[in-house]
Amino acid sequence: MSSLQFDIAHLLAGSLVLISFMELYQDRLYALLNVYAMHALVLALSVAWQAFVQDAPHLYVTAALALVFKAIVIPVALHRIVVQLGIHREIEKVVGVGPAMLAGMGLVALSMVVMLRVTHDSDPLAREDLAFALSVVLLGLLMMVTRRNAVSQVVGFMSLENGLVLAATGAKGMPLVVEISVAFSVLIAFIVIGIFLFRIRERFDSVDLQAMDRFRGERR
Amino acid sequence: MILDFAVQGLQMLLVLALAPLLTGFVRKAKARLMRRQGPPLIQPYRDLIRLMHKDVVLASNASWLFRVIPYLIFAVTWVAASLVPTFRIGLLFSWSADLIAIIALLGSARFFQALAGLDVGTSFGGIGASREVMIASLAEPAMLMIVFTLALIAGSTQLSNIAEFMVSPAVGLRVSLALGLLALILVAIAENGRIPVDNPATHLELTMVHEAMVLEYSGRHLALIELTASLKLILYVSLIACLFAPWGLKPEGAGIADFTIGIPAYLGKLAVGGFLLALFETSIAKMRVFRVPEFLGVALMLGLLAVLLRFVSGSL
Amino acid sequence: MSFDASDAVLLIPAAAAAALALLPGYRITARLNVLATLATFVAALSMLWARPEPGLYLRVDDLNSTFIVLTTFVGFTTSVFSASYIGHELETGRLTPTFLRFYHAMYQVLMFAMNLALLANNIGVMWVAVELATLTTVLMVGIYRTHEALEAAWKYFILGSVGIALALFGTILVYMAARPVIGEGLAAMVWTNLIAHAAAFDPALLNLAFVFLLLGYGTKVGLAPLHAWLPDAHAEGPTPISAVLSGLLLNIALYVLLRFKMLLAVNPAALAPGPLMVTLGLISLVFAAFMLYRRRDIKRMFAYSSIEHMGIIVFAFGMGGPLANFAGLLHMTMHSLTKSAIFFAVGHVAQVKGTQRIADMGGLTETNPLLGWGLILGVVAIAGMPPLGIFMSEFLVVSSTFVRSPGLAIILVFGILVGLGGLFLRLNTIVFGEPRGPTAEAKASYVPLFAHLALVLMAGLYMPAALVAWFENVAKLLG
Amino acid sequence: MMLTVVLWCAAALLALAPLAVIVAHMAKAAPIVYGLCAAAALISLLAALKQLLGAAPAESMALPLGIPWVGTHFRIDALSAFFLAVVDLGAVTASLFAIGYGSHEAAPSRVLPFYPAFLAAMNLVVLADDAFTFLVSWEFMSLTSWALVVSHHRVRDNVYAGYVYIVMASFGTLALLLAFGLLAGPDGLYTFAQIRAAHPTAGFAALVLFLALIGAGSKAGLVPLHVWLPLAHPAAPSHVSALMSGVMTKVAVYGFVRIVFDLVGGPAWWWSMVVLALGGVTAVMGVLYALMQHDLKRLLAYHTVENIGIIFIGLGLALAFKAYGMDSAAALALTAGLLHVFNHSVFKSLLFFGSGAVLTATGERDMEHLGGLIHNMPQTAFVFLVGCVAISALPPLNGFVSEWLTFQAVLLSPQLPSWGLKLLVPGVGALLALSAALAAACFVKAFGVTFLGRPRTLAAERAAETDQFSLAAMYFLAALCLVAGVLPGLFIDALAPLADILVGSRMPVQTGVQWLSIVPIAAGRSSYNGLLVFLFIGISGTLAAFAIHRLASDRLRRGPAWDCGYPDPSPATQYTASSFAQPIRRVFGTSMFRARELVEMPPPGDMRPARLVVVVRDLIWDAIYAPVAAAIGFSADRLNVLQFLTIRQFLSLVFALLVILLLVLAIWP
Repeated sequence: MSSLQFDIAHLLAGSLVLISFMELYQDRLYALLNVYAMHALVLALSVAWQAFVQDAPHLYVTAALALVFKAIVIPVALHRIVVQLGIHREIEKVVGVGPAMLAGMGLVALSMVVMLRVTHDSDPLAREDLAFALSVVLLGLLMMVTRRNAVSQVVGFMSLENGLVLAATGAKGMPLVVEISVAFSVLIAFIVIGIFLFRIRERFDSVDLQAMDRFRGERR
Repeated sequence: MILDFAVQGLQMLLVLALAPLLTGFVRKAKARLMRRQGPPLIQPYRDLIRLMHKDVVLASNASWLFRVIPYLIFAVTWVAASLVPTFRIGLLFSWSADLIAIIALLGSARFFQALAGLDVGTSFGGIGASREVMIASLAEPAMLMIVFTLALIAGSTQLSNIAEFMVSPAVGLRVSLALGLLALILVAIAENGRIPVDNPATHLELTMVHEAMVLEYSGRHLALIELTASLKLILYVSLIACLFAPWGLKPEGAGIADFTIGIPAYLGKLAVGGFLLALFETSIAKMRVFRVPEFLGVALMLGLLAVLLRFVSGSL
Repeated sequence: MSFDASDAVLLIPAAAAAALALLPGYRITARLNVLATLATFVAALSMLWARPEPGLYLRVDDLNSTFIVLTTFVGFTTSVFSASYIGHELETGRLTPTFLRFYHAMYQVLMFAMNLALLANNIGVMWVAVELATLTTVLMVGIYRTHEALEAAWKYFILGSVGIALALFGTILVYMAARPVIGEGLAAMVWTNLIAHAAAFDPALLNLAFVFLLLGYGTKVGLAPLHAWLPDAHAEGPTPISAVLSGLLLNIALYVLLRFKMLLAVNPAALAPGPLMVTLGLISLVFAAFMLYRRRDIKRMFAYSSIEHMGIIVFAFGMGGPLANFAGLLHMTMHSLTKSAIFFAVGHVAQVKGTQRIADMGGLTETNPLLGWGLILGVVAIAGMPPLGIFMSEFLVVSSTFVRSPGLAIILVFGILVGLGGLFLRLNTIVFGEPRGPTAEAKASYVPLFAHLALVLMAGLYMPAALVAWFENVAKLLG
Repeated sequence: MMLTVVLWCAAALLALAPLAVIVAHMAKAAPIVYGLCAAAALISLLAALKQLLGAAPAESMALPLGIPWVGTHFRIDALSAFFLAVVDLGAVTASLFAIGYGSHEAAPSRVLPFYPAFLAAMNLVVLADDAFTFLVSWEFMSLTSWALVVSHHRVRDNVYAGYVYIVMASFGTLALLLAFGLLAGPDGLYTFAQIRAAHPTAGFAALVLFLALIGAGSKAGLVPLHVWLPLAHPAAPSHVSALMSGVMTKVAVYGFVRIVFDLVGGPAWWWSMVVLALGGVTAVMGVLYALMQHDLKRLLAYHTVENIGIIFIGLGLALAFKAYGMDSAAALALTAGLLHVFNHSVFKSLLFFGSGAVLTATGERDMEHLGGLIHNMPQTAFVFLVGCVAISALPPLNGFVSEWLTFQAVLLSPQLPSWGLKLLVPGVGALLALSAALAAACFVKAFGVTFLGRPRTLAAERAAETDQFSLAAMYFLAALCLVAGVLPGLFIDALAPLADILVGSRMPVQTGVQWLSIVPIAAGRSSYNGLLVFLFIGISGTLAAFAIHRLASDRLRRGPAWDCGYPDPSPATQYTASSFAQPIRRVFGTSMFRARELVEMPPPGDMRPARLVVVVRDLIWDAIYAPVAAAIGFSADRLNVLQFLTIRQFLSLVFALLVILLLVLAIWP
């Protein structure tokens, strides 16, 4: 493949990582949702680009899915949930932005190191791509862990899953990618619906605020 | 063979006959040392006979065991005593029980005597029994340690062989022997309930040990118990004599003629032993019951020390 | 592709699921449920004789046929138990007929998913199946709609989803590793090809993949510290589901893990998966053993004991070698049977006493002798006492480990001992002492319970040569 | 041939267990089951004796059970035969006793099924010839006895005792498991034949010794692993207590002997020091514990600990002599130990039966509530007395013989070259002597307080003689005590083949010696003749009685007790068990048990009675077991926090693990 294609794919993947960092940085819910929409958008682009590069038409489906579902439907839905459930607008963090950022840096570095150990005969695009995907996954996980806020945790999970899709599409000729992305979209839908059904205002930790202390596993 | 039987029989009768005499002798000697007239030597015999002819008054709730025990302990002690060489080594049945067994026999006697103390269910019986077993629980190990010492020196636990070895010049003077003798004397005093451990003459309740145990006995039973006590005394004296003063002990196969030396020698030893005992008793005061463990602890330590010496070196 | 046993094992549950979703009335549905599982079991048995050819998607070999027979069997017995259990639930009104219909359908879906995961010859399909199984169990755990149940289901769901994601990433990595060697497309995800060419894969990718798979599927296995969902899911869901979870689902996840372990084992340059598994196994064992002491809920306690035993099994496979692997397989089988048996007993106990709080139970051997002694027998078995099967596997594990690495064996023994202490501590209060709580006779069939225990007992004393040969092959496969 | 017979007996016993489950609720269940048990055990006993006395060659057999590629191996050689005889002797008498005793059982369905299984397990342990079979039977033995211990489960203490027991038992089993793991090697050569063939390195052998000491010792009740024993043995029904104390501990000794003398191979000299020290401490600690007790069955249980100590002293000496190739001396020491195994099994069963009879007659185990039973239960009292004399190692009964032999072995040990042993052995000898003396004291207390004196409670006053079966069993054992005491030569000779196997030498043949006396080493050195001593005592006693009754008086009057002139009608003024032990408690207990006497004297005018409380602490429990329990509880509490984390916190655990693993990969060479 030509270096241009390579660079563009690279650029998109890299910007995905960047946006993950931006998510990590946000401390307002709406802003976070918007950033996430952007995240999904970039993902859609990169998937589309992969589809074009690998001329694998079925990947366009995934791209479309990412665009429509993740970039539009989910953010809007979450937006409304936030409004309807009257969730606090700001995000409660466990660790401050600074440390979170540093940790994020560390994770990216880690994923790079881990991936660069891969022998060079496997094609470089895949390798770099995979490195970015890994960092996106880790950043998403980091976000889930460092945010108390239910919605932001969902966002974290979704960007994690974006990382997966990135990796999947990056893996040339990988079967079932579309099915998997669909499956994940369903999963996310479940989570969002769950949040709405169980009226989880603030946290994943519990089904509702009163329940939180009383019903976490065994009574103390 | 016949002779051996005769000798064994003679030995049995001898100790039985001499036992009260020794007791009487010690009493007399004590009295004299205290500037008292004292009872005649044969007083113990008189007492025994008088007691024998009295009725037995049995506590209402005394059990069959209570009535059997006097005979039992008498028999056991007598057997033990008759196995200790007095005037002649190599008694016919000496091999039927070695020194350890003799000690154990005395142990059985004590076991039953203590039971007798508990049978009627009076508080004094209890006091006596519990103190007796406490003393015994220390005296017996000490005694066994002494036995070990001798056995290791003589290379045998057989009383005759030990005595034989003691007669022989091979003995020499040994530290372990000295320690053993000392320990043996302490144990003997405790075992026979003499001052300072116990006072055979006392009837002051709280100081009694042996007397408290036999408090409920009367008549022939009491006589037997008294006799047993005397037998035990003579046993220990002759034990010490044959182990540490074996002179005049005739070897196996000696004829009648030799007894003219053996028996007087034995009587002499008894006299000396009795006198020393009396002397010791008059010159010391009885100690509190809970000093006794220390007294016997000393004996045990001495015995153990002697054994250790024997273990680490053949010559000590 | 011609229809054969392996298809049957999949189609019967699928069809049954559809049917059960439609049919009303719990008596019929329960019976149908039993019938379907029985049919599945028979089909699975038939596979032992007529083994289907491996295809692109499905395959049957020694390893998974062991598991399939076990799974379908326990699935069958559990459905029998569930029939009587559910009846009681309906009477007490904890479940409505609608939910019941849903329950039975889900039960079959679960069976389908597990069989699929076992039969799959394609790591993608394998992944999908495991996740399907997870999601179904999530739904069933929440079926009582109590706060605790929803809480447990939710926890299970979230942790599960993360596990799903990690496992998928691992799968992708495996594909990436395979692609340069095997070439693009479906072929690079077919298990048989993978194992054939694994030696040539890029070790670094394989290592990375294994890390993600270990975490992803390890969450399902319930290895500490990934176990969090397990105790609550067991405690709050319907007992038949607890039995299936402990007895089967954990095994399925472990099976998948083993498949990937084999991949790494083939590749000389890749890092040995053994130490990782041994470490996680020991952590889970000791951790769970200590957790047993403070349990107040009977089902949660046995859930922790499942974690403990998963620890032992993973440890055994981590140690490797013919003896340890054999022991691992044996332990896995015995644990499924015993643990599901225990949950059968526990289910009846909870129904008799009307609670799951251990403090409210007592003198069970007095009030319900059969149930009480059944429970004791189960606990004795799970505590690894002869003459029951688990003793044999623990004997093999410990004795084979001690010479190779004494330190590990000491930890293992320590964990086992601590766990035993915890189990008996609680058992005493349940079965002995003055009777406490209601003493109604449980209207239930003890057949599944004692059938399982009988099997475990038999395995402890005598193992059929065929089974042994089979296990030994598998042990060799696992290397 | 014999092997098949005994195996069939064991199988019959096993088959009896499920049968018992079915018949348990029938009226005549107990006699039937126990009768069948007795029959099976008797056959097995006879077979074992034939094997042992006939000096038949070892037989072995393999069944396709257990670990598939190993199979289940059984073998009967002299060692197994001897212990099998011990086991089945106990089994026969216990079953016989139980035919009567068992009819008083409140919940037979909790005893009957496990009893035969327990017997079968003990039989199989001594027959097993491969590690797996051995351990299965071993742990099965623990399991069944556990079920019997908790049979009276409504008593909280019993359940607690069962808990401590099952944990300690599993601890021991796991230790043995590790030991066999070492012996079998990495490729799992589990049969004893293979183990014998493979000679472990010195380090491994030493490790095996320690593991065997832990494993077998914890079952036998070696201090400090004895804690479960005085809890569990008394909790079980008395015939089971008898089996556990008299027989199961011996099975443990068998395990130790089999591993250390047979399987491991040549011992190192210092092994004996460990064993001797443990044995000596155990002997004295056991009897001191016993002296502090006033629960009859617990007292007996602690005496089991003591006797185990004595046995291990014998075994330790045997190890020492074996290590230095002094085979004949080793044979003597070993024979002494094994003879004590037999003797103890006999009189300990007898004593537990007696306590069982007392228990059924009065419903009391606490000696403080007994007394005066000799009047209502003369026969039980008599046999119990025989047992007491025997266990106190007093001539002419059997307990004395084995201790006498042990002393003889001790007296041989100066020839040992090692200085460590030269210093240790005398001390151990002193401990042995001390324990013997204290045992006598303790049984004066046990018998005196229980059977003599005046009844302390109504229950004791109303007691009635026990049933015929129980008496038959007890009389039989009492007779055995006497026979083994007066004719020890026969038993010593029976043990010769064992010595041959284990130390490659045997004691001189005793049956030929004149007057049936025993001569362990040489006539000149030491000899003992129980028969003559017995006869002498009998003759002179009757002689004296006869003479006195003839020549003096045989008149007898009954009167109230004199008691120095102020007898007290209240039986409460008698010496109780604790007051009897008070002097010894003051001598030994103050340091050993921190024994303290708290006197609570109310002020004048206060109507409350004054109270004296004796506080006795078990330092071993405080020093070892309490801390362990506390540590486990502490860590359980700490870890329990993990049950209550939030989902996010759990996720962070997962995340942390992931990062750690990735780091590992990153720095992987």
